[in-house]
Amino acid sequence: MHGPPPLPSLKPKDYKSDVKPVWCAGCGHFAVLSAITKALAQLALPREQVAVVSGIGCSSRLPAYTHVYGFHGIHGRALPLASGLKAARPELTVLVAGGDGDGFSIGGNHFIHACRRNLDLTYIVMDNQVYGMTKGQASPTTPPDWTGSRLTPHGTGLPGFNPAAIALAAGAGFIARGFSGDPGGLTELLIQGIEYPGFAFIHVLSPCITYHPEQRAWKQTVHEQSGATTADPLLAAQHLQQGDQLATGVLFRAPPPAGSATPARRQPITTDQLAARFVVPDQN
Amino acid sequence: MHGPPPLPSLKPKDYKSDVKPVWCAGCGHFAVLSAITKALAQLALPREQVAVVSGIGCSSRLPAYTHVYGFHGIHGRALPLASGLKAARPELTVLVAGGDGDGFSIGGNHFIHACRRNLDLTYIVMDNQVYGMTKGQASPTTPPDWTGSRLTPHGTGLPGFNPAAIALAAGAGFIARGFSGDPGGLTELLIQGIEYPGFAFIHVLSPCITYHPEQRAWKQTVHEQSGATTADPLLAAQHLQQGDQLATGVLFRAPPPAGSATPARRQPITTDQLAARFVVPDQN
Amino acid sequence: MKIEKQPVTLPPERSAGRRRESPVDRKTDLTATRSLSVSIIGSGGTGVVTCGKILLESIARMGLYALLARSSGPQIRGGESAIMLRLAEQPVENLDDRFDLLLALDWLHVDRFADELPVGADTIILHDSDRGDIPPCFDGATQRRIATPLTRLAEATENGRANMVGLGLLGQLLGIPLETLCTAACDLLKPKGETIVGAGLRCIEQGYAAAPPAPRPLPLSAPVVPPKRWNISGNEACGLGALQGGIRFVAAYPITPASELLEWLAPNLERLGGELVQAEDELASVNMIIGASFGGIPALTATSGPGLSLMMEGLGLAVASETPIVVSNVMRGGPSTGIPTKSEQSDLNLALYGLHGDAPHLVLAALSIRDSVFTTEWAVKLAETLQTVAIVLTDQFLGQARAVIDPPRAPGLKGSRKRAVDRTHYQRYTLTDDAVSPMAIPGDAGCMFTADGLEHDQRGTPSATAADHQQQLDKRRDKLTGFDYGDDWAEIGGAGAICLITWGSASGAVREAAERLTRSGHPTRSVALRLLSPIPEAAFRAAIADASHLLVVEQNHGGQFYDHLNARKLLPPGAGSLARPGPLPLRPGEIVNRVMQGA
Amino acid sequence: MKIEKQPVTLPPERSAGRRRESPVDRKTDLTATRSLSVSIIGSGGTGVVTCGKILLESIARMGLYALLARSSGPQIRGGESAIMLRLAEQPVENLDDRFDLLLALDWLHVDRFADELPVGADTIILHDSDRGDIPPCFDGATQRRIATPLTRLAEATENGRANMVGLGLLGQLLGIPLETLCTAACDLLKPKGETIVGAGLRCIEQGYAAAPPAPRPLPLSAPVVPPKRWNISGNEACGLGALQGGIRFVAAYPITPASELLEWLAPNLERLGGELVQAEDELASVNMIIGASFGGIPALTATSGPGLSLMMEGLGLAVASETPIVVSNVMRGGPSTGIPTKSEQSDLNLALYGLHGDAPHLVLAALSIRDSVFTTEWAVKLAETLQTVAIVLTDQFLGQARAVIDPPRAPGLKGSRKRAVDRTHYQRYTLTDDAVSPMAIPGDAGCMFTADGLEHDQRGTPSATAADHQQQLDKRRDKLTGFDYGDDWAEIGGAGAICLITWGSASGAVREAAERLTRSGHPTRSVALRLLSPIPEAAFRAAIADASHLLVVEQNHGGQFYDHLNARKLLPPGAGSLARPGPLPLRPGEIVNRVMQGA
Ligand SMILES: Cc1ncc(C[n+]2csc(CCOP(=O)(O)OP(=O)(O)O)c2C)c(N)n1
Ligand SMILES: Cc1ncc(C[n+]2csc(CCOP(=O)(O)OP(=O)(O)O)c2C)c(N)n1
Ligand code: SF4
Ligand code: SF4
Ligand SMILES: [Mg+2]
Ligand SMILES: [Mg+2]
Repeated sequence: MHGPPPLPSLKPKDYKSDVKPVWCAGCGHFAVLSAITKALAQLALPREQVAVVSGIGCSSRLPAYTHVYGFHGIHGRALPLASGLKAARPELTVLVAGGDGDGFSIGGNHFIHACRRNLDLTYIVMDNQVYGMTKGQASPTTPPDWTGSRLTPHGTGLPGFNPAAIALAAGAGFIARGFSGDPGGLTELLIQGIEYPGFAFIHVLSPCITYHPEQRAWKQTVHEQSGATTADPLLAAQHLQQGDQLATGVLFRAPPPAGSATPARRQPITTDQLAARFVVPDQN
Repeated sequence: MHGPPPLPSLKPKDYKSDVKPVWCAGCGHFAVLSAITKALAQLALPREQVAVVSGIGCSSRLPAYTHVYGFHGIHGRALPLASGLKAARPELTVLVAGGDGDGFSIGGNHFIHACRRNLDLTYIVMDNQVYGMTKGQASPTTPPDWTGSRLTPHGTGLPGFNPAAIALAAGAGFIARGFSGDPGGLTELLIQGIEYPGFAFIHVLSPCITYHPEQRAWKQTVHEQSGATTADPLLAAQHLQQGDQLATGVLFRAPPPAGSATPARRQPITTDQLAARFVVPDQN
Repeated sequence: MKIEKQPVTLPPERSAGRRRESPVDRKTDLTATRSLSVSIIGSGGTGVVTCGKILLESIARMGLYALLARSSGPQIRGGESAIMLRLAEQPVENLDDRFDLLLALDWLHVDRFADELPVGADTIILHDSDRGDIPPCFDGATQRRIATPLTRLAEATENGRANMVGLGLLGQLLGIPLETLCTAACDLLKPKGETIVGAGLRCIEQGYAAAPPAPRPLPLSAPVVPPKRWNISGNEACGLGALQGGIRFVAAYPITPASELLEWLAPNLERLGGELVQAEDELASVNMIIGASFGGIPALTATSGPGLSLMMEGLGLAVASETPIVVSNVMRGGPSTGIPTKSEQSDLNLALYGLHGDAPHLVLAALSIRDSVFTTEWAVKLAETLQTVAIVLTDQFLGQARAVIDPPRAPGLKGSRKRAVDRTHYQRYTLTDDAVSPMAIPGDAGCMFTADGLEHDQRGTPSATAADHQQQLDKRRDKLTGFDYGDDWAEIGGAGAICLITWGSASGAVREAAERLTRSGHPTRSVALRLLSPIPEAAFRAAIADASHLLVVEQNHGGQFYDHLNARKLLPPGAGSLARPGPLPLRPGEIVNRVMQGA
Repeated sequence: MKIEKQPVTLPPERSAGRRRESPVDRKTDLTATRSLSVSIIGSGGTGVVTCGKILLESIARMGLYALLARSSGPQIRGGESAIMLRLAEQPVENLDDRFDLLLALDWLHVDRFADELPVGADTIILHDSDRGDIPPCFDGATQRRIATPLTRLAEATENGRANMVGLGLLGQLLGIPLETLCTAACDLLKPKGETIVGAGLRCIEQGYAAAPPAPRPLPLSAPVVPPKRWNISGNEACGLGALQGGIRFVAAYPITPASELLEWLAPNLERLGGELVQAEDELASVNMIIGASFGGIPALTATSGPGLSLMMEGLGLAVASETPIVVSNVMRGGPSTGIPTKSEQSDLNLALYGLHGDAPHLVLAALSIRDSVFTTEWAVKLAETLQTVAIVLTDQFLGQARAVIDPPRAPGLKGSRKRAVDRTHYQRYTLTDDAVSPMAIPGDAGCMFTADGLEHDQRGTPSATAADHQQQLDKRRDKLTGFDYGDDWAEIGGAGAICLITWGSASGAVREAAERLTRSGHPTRSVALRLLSPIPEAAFRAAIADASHLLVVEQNHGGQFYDHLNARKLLPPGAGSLARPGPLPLRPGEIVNRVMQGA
């Protein structure tokens, strides 16, 4: 079902649409968009064989800014929509993009189930620890003492989620962290995630300069992880549980799920044959 | 707001109602019901100060069989309903009861967020690795090769969830595992969970003898955890990630959340004072 | 074995006592479809359902038609249960007012079924004399009783069971040839192993021999060469219709009473090269099918009230993004968790109006088990043709009952998606004559677009202008209201100044009521709607034209369909409403009764 | 400072050209409420909204009334925006047909607002001559323009800003005393620090001085001793009403345009001893408030269309378990994600009919910003009294606009829960005369019960019998339909054979249209419903009695309210529907126009 061979010279900009982003100038999501188009160009993927699916949020506006197939779905439901697409059309390259609110708050259930279901999707969460689109409320990854929202005037008082640790516990096989301030590194991670034949979770630190201007300091604090990528879930569990959540790189990479584990399909049938099963047998 | 002092001689049966369970004879949930009533009796909790909240499923039928306040809610939403009750009425003892489908499938998002929110609830999941109520489909904890449901005729092919590991990654402070075949041990765990001043997750292996008759073998395979309870999340992460999920006991117990972390309340106000704020000042 | 048409002899208490003025008092009008209603009850493990299935299959093989409905107690498994069987010479898909024959394998918790099992003075009650006497709740029907020691008779056979003895006895009374009964039993018991089959057959024979010569119900006669017929459940019928319509992807979350539909679909989809995904919840399942359909694969989910509630936001996305999907909603008693194992037609409001914003979509209802094939197939083809959401309503009664039916018919509509061909200036939501825009799917080079739930312009780019909003709202409405649905929007029967209007599974009882009224001198027509939204208004008006008495019949508390017809200004002022909630099925007699009271 | 009532001098182009036969052509009927409509537009960072707020507060302090609405571009932050201000001598809460005055701080992306800013030939256009000329989209209104070098004037002051210069200029043209303008500016700019305040005041003064003598709009006169008035937004008004009604627990998930309501509630709830919990999603928030209410604490959530869709299953649980809760739904453009930042009245269907099963509940709509206090408070009290769900509909327009209003009135209803007293044979769902059962809450000794969404008997024990189902369905309906809602179900104005029926935020435009029609010789009454379900049918019929022309006015595409009234059989056959989707607000002129066309 593959389309015509890719044009030899598809550039990153060929994966960009002419729709102007609604993002604030300086928003981290711009760099993520660029990294995605770069990764697609480097992988030389035919545009019509790629789909980007998202939910709702500033970050989730991304699909319309790409020039591949896109679906800007509803808040928190990007993963199931993408899962249905991928299950029905396994030959497509399906990316899923969204924010920390979309993915970890309202979409939390689909997140853990997508990790377990392990379809070959690349899930890119642009984490800015805030609901940008609705003008700055706390998200599940917001630090406990952030008092920037009138909804939680004393801060949430709750430790932020550790999405990488949750992904691991839920069964994800590929877990990476990138930073929109390091678009080159991010592009590299995206390429690895897209190439990983299973569910790849890419946690991207992507500052909201409007509601979290202090995230500009990530430029200084974000750092590469110290060790090499591990394939050992016990080791990863320990690392992720204690990590400062500012370490970038591929944090965990399990051996890809055992090939087409799908059991031998039963003998094919037609709908006419199905219908015939209901016919009352002749008694004579 | 506490009611009258408890009658000195409240017995476990005083916490049971006269409604006859719909459960199949031999269902593991009977023993969980008994353990709950025993724990309440041992803690000498006044019945009107206790509420049991549930979702939908065989296990979720439990509230009506107790003689405390109960709410048999909707599928997957027991935790938020209980959270609202507890937040509004902190002096009540609130138990939440349900199944693996209710809690880890449709209710998965509330599960991880309740772990993080850390209200003083005791969440008892009767895990039988199946949807009993809807006649036997795979749940998130069903082993990958179980072919007992026509919905997944070749088995799910997916590793089952590890609820204790997910709870830890999501921030739960008290994680225990019990077995309905050991009602004494379970009662003990329930007492500890109820006394823990924060979110206590009690994962109960409770066989469905109708759709998983092989779970009768749990009698032989369930065992006490080898080491002592740890308070170290790194150690716990490792243990839980590798554990066989048949080890019982308190698997993790963090120091209780820092007291009433609620910041000093702002000066009280009346609704009249609130209304007065909108009055246009006199210009003269 | 050949069945000869036998002459009909009426038992005296049937032909006597006919009163023209009150047709409701007659259980079955003998000038019309002749039928017999039989129930078997028993506590958990007595094998009531097995008996029912063997009976149904035997009757089918005799060349007759039948309906088999079931009911069970609140227990998860092994609780008491009842089967309700109606057999007839003509197709029949609704229950009658009363039962002619009741076989009780025992009486445990029988009071739980008392209101589901109306009996009359002439009902023959068969029971196991080893299991106690007829309880007070069946006091009305004690003249014609047959007490037989079923248990003791069964004990004569090793592995023998009382239900099989009862089955033999029933079979004899109903005039089912022993051989037919035995072949059917053989086929259905086969999976249980040879020992069980052997014991079963011996017990059936014993029961057959033990049947007393009287009282016995009137025999039905089967045609010499029976036409081709099917034995199918409503859920299976929906599933088959879906697959015939082209569905190749299903995502769903189990829920009573839709689970059986899913369980039928899963293995069959796989053999058709499709797939069923068990989702983590209904929010996931509806979004999964939107994704699959965006990928070009016709997709469906099945659920019931609580699940449908959770899908509404997803349905809105499908409407706004014009992604075709089908939802099969098998209704149960509501509101909230309600009565999950019993039937009601009370999700109509939600299906019609439960989306936020102005979100036109299709709502259909299957009129019978047989019609579940047609309606579901039609719904899939309409959804694909119109790039919209189609909700198909069935219910627990239709879904879980089985019937022997004439082979279902197929919709004429081809029903494929209008695909994108222009690859130069592709605009996903371009305006067209029929307001349906060509749809590209991933893989189509040059047509990349982003589907969106935000309001958009023709290209698909988000837009908040009044002009784009109005244009796209108009488009999404017009493509549905401008489509020619032909004659399939309803089944219209009879003629007369009395007009009974109904929808979905109430149609069987309504049609029978109309026939009874007509035969008793009150010519009555029935209009049973399959397409509930949008209703083709001119056709509807034509169908009810000149009626002097109109009554809208449905099985819910609020009169939801009546309100809907009024909302659309389709009813004259005097039209009445007969809305009665579940869980008891609507029976023809109560409809006749209501008409006669109102007339 | 005292404001003397000033004599009115009409500009010539206003009193001329009145044509009796077409009242729509007159922008404002001068015999009635005198008002002025002003808009300020500018790209991100120009300070449009600050100007609007200062103007509003100044006008309030003058003793006048005003409405301030806002609109902004698609950008998340810093995009272009517009404020729309209408000031009047009498309370006014809707926009007029056209603007009298438009101040453009610049013209960037102004085309995005063109359809929201209807101007006429007599509209005075003020603009910054340093920022380009009037663009083509305002071609219709170029006779009366005032070009002033706002930017250059601002540059004269350190930290000076063009918007403050424009504000001064506008203030002068509108007849706002300089001192009033400056005090208001002072109060509103205070949080930004002294430097900004100082610079602002100087710029205002400069603008005030720079205003040309003509053209200028008609001045409004304020009373010598103005009555007590409030300056409040619709979302704040809802919040205040909720708290006055007794709400002490809120759980919610942020969504535009309801977030501001939540952000107002959170700190204020805390100071009242209550709490707001930010939930993980809407499924959680609705279930959280059910839990809190079960605990005896009146509880509310606020959301908008997509969130309301997700809450329907939870609402059904509250209906079935008879747990009082309130949902404040601030509507936005639909379907699906739709137009999140703009207004529409299109969630009515969902609010009325979006529950599975037969699930009667209350649906109310606030008629204005002022009425948001009353309606929300009443909704809370009704929900508590009737132990049911109340959905209160407002919309983006009402919620995010501010107005200067008369102090809101309070409902007469006490509105507390009927609590359990019998502690011996407590039955949670016992039948009573008013069909409301005494409710125990945890802590009440001896009254332990289990609330349930399963159908149940009076005690609360799950039951699947037809009798219990019918009884509890009747009860849940009767407690709502049997209640005496008094006169508060609607606001009825005027008298006449023409009758305009409406609901929610369309009420302002409808009332003004009715007044204009009446004054132009077509006596018109208006009936604006606050209680949309159940509608007190006798009262409604009385309100529309003898009307010869009926028109139902609402801001959506499908005519959802019109359908609802027809569903309830409340409209005579000839009643018309004026349903027009958002995002543009309904304006009095288009309603008048429609009536005159139809008349
Ligand atoms: C069902 C539903 N609930 C709430 C919203 C409102 N909403 C839109 S975006 C958003 C949060 C976005 O935050 P995030 O996903 O972190 O993205 P960001 O804007 O920060 O990139 C919310 C709550 C919605 N659109 N739908
Ligand atoms: C929204 C919704 N979806 C689906 C269902 C159907 N349903 C009822 S119980 C259940 C699963 C129960 O499984 P579990 O929670 O494991 O409990 P068990 O019966 O095994 O004790 C499901 C899917 C429902 N009631 N509501
Ligand atoms: S609000 Fe924050 S996340 Fe949204 S576009 Fe602006 S900077 Fe980016
Ligand atoms: S089906 Fe399973 S879980 Fe349900 S009551 Fe029976 S044994 Fe228990
Ligand atoms: Mg974010
Ligand atoms: Mg289970």
